[in-house]
Amino acid sequence: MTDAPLVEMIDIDKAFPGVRALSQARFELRAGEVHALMGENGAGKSTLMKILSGVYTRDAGIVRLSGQPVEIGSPREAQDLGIGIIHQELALMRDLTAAQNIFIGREPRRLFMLDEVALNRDAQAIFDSMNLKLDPQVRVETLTIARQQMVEIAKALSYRSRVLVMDEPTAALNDAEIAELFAIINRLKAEGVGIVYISHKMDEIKRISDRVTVMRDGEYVGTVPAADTPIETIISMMVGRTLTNEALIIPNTSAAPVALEVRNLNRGRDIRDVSFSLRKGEILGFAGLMGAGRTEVARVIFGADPRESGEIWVNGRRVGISSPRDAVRAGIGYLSEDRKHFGLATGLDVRNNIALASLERFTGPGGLLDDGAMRVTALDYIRKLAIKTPSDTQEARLLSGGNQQKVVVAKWLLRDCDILIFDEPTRGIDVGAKAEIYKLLTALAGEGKAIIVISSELPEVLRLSHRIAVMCEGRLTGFLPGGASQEEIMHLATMREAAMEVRHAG
Amino acid sequence: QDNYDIALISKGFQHQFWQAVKAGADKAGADLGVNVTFEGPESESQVDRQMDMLAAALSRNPDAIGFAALDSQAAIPLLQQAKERNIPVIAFDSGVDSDIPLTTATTDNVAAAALAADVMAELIGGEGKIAVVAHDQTSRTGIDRRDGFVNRIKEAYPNIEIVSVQYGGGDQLQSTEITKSILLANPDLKGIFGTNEGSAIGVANGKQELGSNVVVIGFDSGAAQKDMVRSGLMAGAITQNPVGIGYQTVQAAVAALKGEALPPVIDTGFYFYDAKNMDSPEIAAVLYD
Amino acid sequence: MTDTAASPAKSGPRITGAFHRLLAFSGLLALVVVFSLASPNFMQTQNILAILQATSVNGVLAIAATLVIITGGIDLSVGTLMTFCAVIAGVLLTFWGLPLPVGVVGAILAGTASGLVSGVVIAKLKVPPFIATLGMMLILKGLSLVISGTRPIYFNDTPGFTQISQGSLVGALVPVLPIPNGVLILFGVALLAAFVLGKTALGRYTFALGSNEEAVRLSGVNVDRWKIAVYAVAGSICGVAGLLIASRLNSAQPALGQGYELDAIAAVVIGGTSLSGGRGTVLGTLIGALIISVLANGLRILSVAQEWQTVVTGTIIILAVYADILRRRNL
Amino acid sequence: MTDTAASPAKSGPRITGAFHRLLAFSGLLALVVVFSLASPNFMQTQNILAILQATSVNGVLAIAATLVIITGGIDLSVGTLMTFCAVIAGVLLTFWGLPLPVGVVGAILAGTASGLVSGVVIAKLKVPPFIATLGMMLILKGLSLVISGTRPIYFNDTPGFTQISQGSLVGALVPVLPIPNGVLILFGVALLAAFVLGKTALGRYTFALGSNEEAVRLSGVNVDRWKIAVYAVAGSICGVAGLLIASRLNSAQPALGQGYELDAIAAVVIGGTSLSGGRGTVLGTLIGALIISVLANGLRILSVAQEWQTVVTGTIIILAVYADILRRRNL
Ligand SMILES: Nc1ncnc2c1ncn2[C@@H]1O[C@H](COP(=O)(O)OP(=O)(O)OP(=O)(O)O)[C@@H](O)[C@H]1O
Ligand SMILES: Nc1ncnc2c1ncn2[C@@H]1O[C@H](COP(=O)(O)OP(=O)(O)OP(=O)(O)O)[C@@H](O)[C@H]1O
Ligand SMILES: [Mg+2]
Ligand SMILES: [Mg+2]
Repeated sequence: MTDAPLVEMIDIDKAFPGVRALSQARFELRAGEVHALMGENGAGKSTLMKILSGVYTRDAGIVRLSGQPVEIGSPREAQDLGIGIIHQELALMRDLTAAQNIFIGREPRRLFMLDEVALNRDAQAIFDSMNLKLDPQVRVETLTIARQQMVEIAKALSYRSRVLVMDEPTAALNDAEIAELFAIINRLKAEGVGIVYISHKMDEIKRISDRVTVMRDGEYVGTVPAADTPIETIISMMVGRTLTNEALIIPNTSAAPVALEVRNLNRGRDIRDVSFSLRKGEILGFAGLMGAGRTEVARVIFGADPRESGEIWVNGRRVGISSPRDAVRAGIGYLSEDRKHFGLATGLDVRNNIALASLERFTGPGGLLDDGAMRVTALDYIRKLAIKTPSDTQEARLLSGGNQQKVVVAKWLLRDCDILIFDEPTRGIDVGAKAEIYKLLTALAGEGKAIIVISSELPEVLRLSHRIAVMCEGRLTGFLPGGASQEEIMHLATMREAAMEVRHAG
Repeated sequence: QDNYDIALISKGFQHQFWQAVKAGADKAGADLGVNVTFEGPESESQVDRQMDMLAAALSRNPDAIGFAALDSQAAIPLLQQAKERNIPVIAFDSGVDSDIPLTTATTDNVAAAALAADVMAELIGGEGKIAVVAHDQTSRTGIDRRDGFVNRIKEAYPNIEIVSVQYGGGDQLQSTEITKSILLANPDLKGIFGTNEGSAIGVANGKQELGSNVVVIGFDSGAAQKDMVRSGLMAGAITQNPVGIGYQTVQAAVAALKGEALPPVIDTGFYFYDAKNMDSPEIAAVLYD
Repeated sequence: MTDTAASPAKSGPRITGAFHRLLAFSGLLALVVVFSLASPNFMQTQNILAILQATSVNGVLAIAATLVIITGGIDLSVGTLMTFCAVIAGVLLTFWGLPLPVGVVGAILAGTASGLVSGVVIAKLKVPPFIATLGMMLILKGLSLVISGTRPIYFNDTPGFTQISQGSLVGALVPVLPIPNGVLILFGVALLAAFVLGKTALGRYTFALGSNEEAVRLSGVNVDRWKIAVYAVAGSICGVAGLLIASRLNSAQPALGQGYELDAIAAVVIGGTSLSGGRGTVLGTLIGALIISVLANGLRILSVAQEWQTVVTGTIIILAVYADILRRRNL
Repeated sequence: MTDTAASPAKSGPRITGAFHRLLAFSGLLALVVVFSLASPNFMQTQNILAILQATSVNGVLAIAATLVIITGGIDLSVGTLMTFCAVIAGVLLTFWGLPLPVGVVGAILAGTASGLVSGVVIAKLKVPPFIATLGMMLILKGLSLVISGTRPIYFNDTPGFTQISQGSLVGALVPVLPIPNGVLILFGVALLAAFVLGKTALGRYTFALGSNEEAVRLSGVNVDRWKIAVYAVAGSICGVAGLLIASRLNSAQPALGQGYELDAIAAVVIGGTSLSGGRGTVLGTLIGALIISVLANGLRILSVAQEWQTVVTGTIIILAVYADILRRRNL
């Protein structure tokens, strides 16, 4: 084959009602390279890749595959051309099993019957090649997002494409699986597969990618070699300014009153005798591997799932929380890790999503809503969090992934709870906005709010937490002071069934 | 010969009885050289839908209207309109509590059902258990035929017990199921009366599927029912003269338009038929397919 | 929800709403034009009023159904609930000889109560709306027959009663325009419902529930309470429909009502409300209901044979909705 | 669907399926026990056969509806399509005097064709299933009347015809057990449908479509084609139902059929199939259909007054489903 690049996208335009998603966007991918596509939320990364994979049709521009101009009219055509994609928003059939999801449309058949045995065997083979322990016959619906993400990856791999687009594949993963993923990527690379890698996790870029292309506001900014370009440069290309990343200051909250205390929480195998307390003005980070039980702990405290035993005390009073409503009444807010299913009312517009948890605040006599006030508030948060949307009445589902996440964050900021639990708050959020959100959380803590941050990104935990709780297999395996080392965390995170060990937390 | 436009609003449409009325009306239309339209609601409970049909008919400015009221009162305001616009109204099948209709071409359903009761009593020897599968619990015809039958039995035949009255909506299948459960619940049942074509056929079906030998009396005719009577599956049936009703309704309308005087009631009569008499000319004339 | 990413066509709710209105209107207009050309009798005041009158009951029921459908639910009981409320009015006014206002309020409260029951069964017992309201449909149907003694209850002793739908306040003021009160009531209910949906918390939660109930629950909202409220309101509206039909027939017909839910839901869907919930407008529903009755009336005016009427109706319903979809796509 | 993650109860498809079966069974059993105790006539072979016979038509329709509902769609036309197919059989056999097999095949093909039309309207024109099948329901109803000349078509000239549902092959072999062929056909169709759903690609896509249509499309599957196929298969099954009912009544009754769709869909939902698609079992549907006919039969055997029959039916339908839900929760 010629030495023409595997993929060339030139001067691509794409507009949506009220939004110019792409203008003159450009991208190039060589065989056997990992090419990172970077940009702020709403920069147009996903849109560009959806055009490449036949989901959207471009308004203008040229797409070449190994030098040949191509029209990619449908996902099927993309597949036939050897282009595979892992979509940013999970696109799984929740009622089907993992194996059935992976091979949908390409089921092994015997006569005119499906060959379930072969199906599950093949799926298992892929999981094994990923060192992933997952039962091919488990229904996707019952999996945590992290595992659903792994299924998506397995599915993409199963296509054996020569171009593989990964749109924020690690957003839901933590270091362990990310390591696995990177191993896989390197293997594919060796096989000459061209990989487009979209991520907001800066550290990953250096680790995995050969070249970096940066987009801003739907336009091409530039392409640079990953190895010898400092992260700061890339970031400034993305956001058009240089970010100052101020270090963590740990306030002394030992004197502050206890805002939240959890005693001997239990729920099946997911939560085993979890106890901890959280002071006003403190940010408690929760670290752990996938399935460690952090989300489950949060959901139970929030009353989203029933608890088998355990007490929850808020501001020194024991509270009976049996539903999210009780929790919110008690001043607890919970931002779910799964925005699509538990966070966003995708059919509603941005304004109403932001106000959703605080509607009564805008409700006057006779249940009358003050839309004016809602609008003002919404616009205020759109500005504060730099939410990229044509207007506050844009339907939430039409926002880019990261901007959707910002909307959910705004919802809880507006609710103004004393105790805030953020589960993967910066999932899919760009560096610039991340910094903003970090500032916000720190500020909130400064105002005396008690905050729990669950994150699978250790740097984030370390960047934010005044104190770090580590979980493993549903147990709290230990607390670490802020600024502890990644090694210490991983040690506790992998401490299976061992005795609880508490280093005095500052 | 001026081409009159006559709108008939009936109680039903798909049922064979109403189709027979329609046939009669169409025939009269052809004979008298007038244009006849015919429509009726889905079921005999949809009084308001019938109002809409009547209203639409009025908007059409017909020369005359034939109306078979589902409810004896609901239509009065609309009939009032017709009167104000000098559109003569002929009632058929059931009357209206009003003097607006110039005449009513109808069958006395109560008397007809009573006749069925007499025949039933005779056939089962004046004693035993019987049941009724009626076509409707609330419509005029449904009530009249049920009560006509039930009351006659109560008055005249003390040794006959009516163990069950159920309603199959005139739907053959539903009536079949009902009949089967009645028969299975009362093994010693002697007779069943089906109050309209659908019910009667359903009853006969149920009897056949269970191989029972219960006495079945039907109502109305139609090809299937006629065959069942002929084959003896049905002991016999009461028939009205729907073709006659349709024909005479149109005839009366035309007469009214011509300014001729009309009798207050045109009794179109009813007859009992069985395998023996059904081929006699006067009966055959009132039976329809 | 699922097909969004692929269809850039779909855009903001207000816009979609606006479209639907326009489109549904255009479909309605097309019908009106055709029929007017086809028959001189169609565009007569008398006939227009007849059409509106014919729309009033189904329109009100459809509005009730709209609220429920926007929450992502369904209400199969609207038809028999209407009848039940009519029967209650009959009991209060005719059997017990109470004054008219009592009957009116009683009928509406009966609707509210029954709606509450459905709501509780759905929200608290978590029975799927289809089953819950199917059950209610049958229960109410039976109760109407039981209470009324399976015969119509006439309102002859309550003179004012027929005025509720047949009288004409407008006509009293503007004799040339004898719009029946039934029609006014329809529009009144529509305005009210539109207001509730657009301007009140209840309305906002109605849309939110249909959009993503779990997300609403996790926002600390008392989902159950609002859901129950929606069904209760829908029930009250069915109560109004009950009064309308009873007044129109000057009687409570206990056997009436089953099958009416289909027409109501059809009007809602033709009006552009999605059965999967989260979106919909009252105006759309009104137009949907009008399309249905204009069709029925027009075909009758043209004295199309009844069996063909159904064929044409079916075809046009599909075409109307298809046209709607086309326009939205070509944006 | 939204609340799944929150309810750990729900687990693998096989398990949930198993539950539904068990539960629905328990509901059915409860009814049977009650009625057996209440009336000695209930547990008679004859009556059991009567119940099965009574289930056959609605059961077959419900199976057709199940397929469509699992895709997340709905089919309101099953009832009138059944009638339409019966009429076609009448035309072929009685009007044109063709041999029995031709009539059988013809009726089923008529179903397939009509299903194809619905499928195309839904998949290609993107008309919502509710509207598309509502339209088809009306169109087919009208056509049945037109074709038949609004009168029943009898099969007297086709002697074998009544055997299709009323004859008893089993009875011929095992005289004590005269199971009517109609019942065999019902179970045959059920087995076939279960096989298609469980073992074939069509079945897999049926579930996939109902689970997340967009995801299926993004996976490069020809969504439209499979969707159309499902409606076509459902249509063919309605054809079988048409033959069953025609054979039972030894005639094609053109006016029959409307309203039957509700019973069919009810059976599906009682059987634990979710109207939001993605999950459901044929066995569940069968049991749902049986629950409905056992109720009807039992109440009649006890000769409960009809108005009360509806009340009781409504209540029990709700309770049955609620019990189902309770058990699932308490897991
Ligand atoms: N279907 C759509 N309809 C309308 N606007 C859309 C649609 N899809 C994307 N957009 C808009 O296009 C712009 C680019 O979106 P895109 O998803 O490509 O951003 P992104 O770079 O992937 O952002 P993120 O990092 O948050 O995923 C955003 O402003 C988004 O709101
Ligand atoms: N291997 C697994 N397969 C399926 N479900 C799992 C698995 N591991 C954990 N879970 C589910 O996830 C929940 C516990 O994991 P949870 O998501 O709460 O922890 P986490 O630390 O937040 O992990 P994640 O980062 O994936 O959210 C429980 O509901 C458990 O059933
Ligand atoms: Mg993106
Ligand atoms: Mg988590």
